[in-house]
Amino acid sequence: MSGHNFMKLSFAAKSENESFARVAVAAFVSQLDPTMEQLDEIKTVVSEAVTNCIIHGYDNRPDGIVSLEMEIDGDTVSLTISDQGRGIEDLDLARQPLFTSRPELERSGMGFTIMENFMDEFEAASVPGGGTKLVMKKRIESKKALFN
Amino acid sequence: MSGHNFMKLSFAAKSENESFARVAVAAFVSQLDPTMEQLDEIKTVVSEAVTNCIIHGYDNRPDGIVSLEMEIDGDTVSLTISDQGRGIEDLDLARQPLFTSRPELERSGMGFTIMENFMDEFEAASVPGGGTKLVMKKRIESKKALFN
Amino acid sequence: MSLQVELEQHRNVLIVRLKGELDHHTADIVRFKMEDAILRGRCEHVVLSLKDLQFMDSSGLGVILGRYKLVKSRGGKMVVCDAQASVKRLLELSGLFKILSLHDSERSAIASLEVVS
Amino acid sequence: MSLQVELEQHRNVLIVRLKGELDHHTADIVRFKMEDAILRGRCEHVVLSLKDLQFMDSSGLGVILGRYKLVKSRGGKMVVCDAQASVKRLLELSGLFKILSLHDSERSAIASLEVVS
Ligand SMILES: Nc1ncnc2c1ncn2[C@@H]1O[C@H](COP(=O)(O)OP(=O)(O)O)[C@@H](O)[C@H]1O
Ligand SMILES: Nc1ncnc2c1ncn2[C@@H]1O[C@H](COP(=O)(O)OP(=O)(O)O)[C@@H](O)[C@H]1O
Repeated sequence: MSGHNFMKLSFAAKSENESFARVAVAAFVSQLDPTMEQLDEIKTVVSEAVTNCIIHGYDNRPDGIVSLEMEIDGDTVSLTISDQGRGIEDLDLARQPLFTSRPELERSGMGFTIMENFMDEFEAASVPGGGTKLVMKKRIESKKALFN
Repeated sequence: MSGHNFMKLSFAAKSENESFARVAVAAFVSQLDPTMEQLDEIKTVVSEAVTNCIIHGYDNRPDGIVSLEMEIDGDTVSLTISDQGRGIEDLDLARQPLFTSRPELERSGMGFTIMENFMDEFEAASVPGGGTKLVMKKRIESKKALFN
Repeated sequence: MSLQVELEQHRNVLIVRLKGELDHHTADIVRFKMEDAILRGRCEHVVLSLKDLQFMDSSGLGVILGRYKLVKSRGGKMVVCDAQASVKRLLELSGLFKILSLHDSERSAIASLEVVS
Repeated sequence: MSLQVELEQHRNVLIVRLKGELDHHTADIVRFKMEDAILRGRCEHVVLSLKDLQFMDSSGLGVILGRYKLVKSRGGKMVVCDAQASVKRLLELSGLFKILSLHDSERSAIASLEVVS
């Protein structure tokens, strides 16, 4: 029934919007009838990526804008989350488990590890001073997808 | 705590996205801690406006794009919903209770009446062949707003 | 599916229970299921039971009005029961209660129809 | 508030019940309330009771780790109990169970601490 669908969302870089982004993404992906586990994974990934834009990209400046795009193609969800903030100098270092540039904020350094674990495909691109963009995909094996 | 916040959302003109739009708007406005009644009213308004974009604006063509913007300013929510579809020739006629151009689709002609009733401010602008844009406001009298 | 339609025949009355959200997207299934039951069944009257209807917009009004006309054209009556606050407000605002009476429960809705017939 | 922190003192054990969603936005309140209770109270150990924690991301891991270090620096222990599937998966993935043991219930979590002290 779904076949193809998309949505684009952008919002102020405020921590209140972390839960908003999770709810919006969960509502959109629910069209594919995912399992609870898959839904939890996607919500967690969104939370990690959006939080990173807010904390690391914009240093909590609420005039920053977080962008989120979602596409459904058959049984696959693509998720793109980006900011136009400070960017990342060394992506390989940033992606290492437990690496964080902000230990004083009690960051655990597990954000990237969690995102890579919970999604099937994961790509990160960043321009220091220009911003960061994550593109991720996940296949949803739902009852609906089986019948389509 | 909120003070000012905004989000922009756009999505394919598919009927599946009507409930998605309601959930997204409800999640965003819940920051203001609205009453159940106010939340229901806003969800209904969003449903009316988005459905109109899909049915009337785009004649159910799923390549159409529905745009939704929301802004929170103190205790007031602004909601802008627009399409770039067929537009409306006679806005005064369209806004009349029970008027519908699509009785064969069992439209009730009550969409505009409901939106005007449930919001505090309502403005419609339309360009035949260019699209339709609704700008609406509602004051949320929440416990939170009282303390801010 | 975000809307479920439960049908139950009670003598010459069709009870239609709507659960979930009734909007433009889900209106078709209500139209189809009610039309089918009214045309094929032996029911004269319809009770729309809305206790578990969490959301409804004007697309719902349209589909209810359409079925109302069908039932009426066959000489039957249609009544509503158990509507939640938000649904009730919408039915009131649209003037639907001028043609559909509202009852507290399925029992009293059915009773009102049995007096009629 | 989308996160609630419930605190209960049980002899030398502080029970912290988290309800709702623990993310970057709600981490501050957890940090503040736990810090306050640990520093002012007479508790040695902490039980993190997560039965009603519906969501947690890596910001939650950070705030838990921070409190773990504080408790440990004061000679106490911290254990977790009753975590839901998704929260458990995150704690597993991050290796937190190497330093925090997981228990089925508050009762067994407390029992494990009483043996220790
Ligand atoms: N959107 C972003 N903008 C700038 N830097 C980022 C962004 N996302 C991640 N980073 C950098 O990558 C590091 C690792 O990220 P992550 O694994 O999510 O851990 P954490 O958020 O706990 O620090 C961060 O500490 C930060 O330096
Ligand atoms: N976004 C739109 N694009 C084009 N026409 C519209 C749009 N919204 C409303 N209209 C016109 O205004 C009329 C009245 O709208 P409304 O009160 O919502 O009733 P209904 O949707 O039931 O027809 C519609 O029948 C249609 O002709």
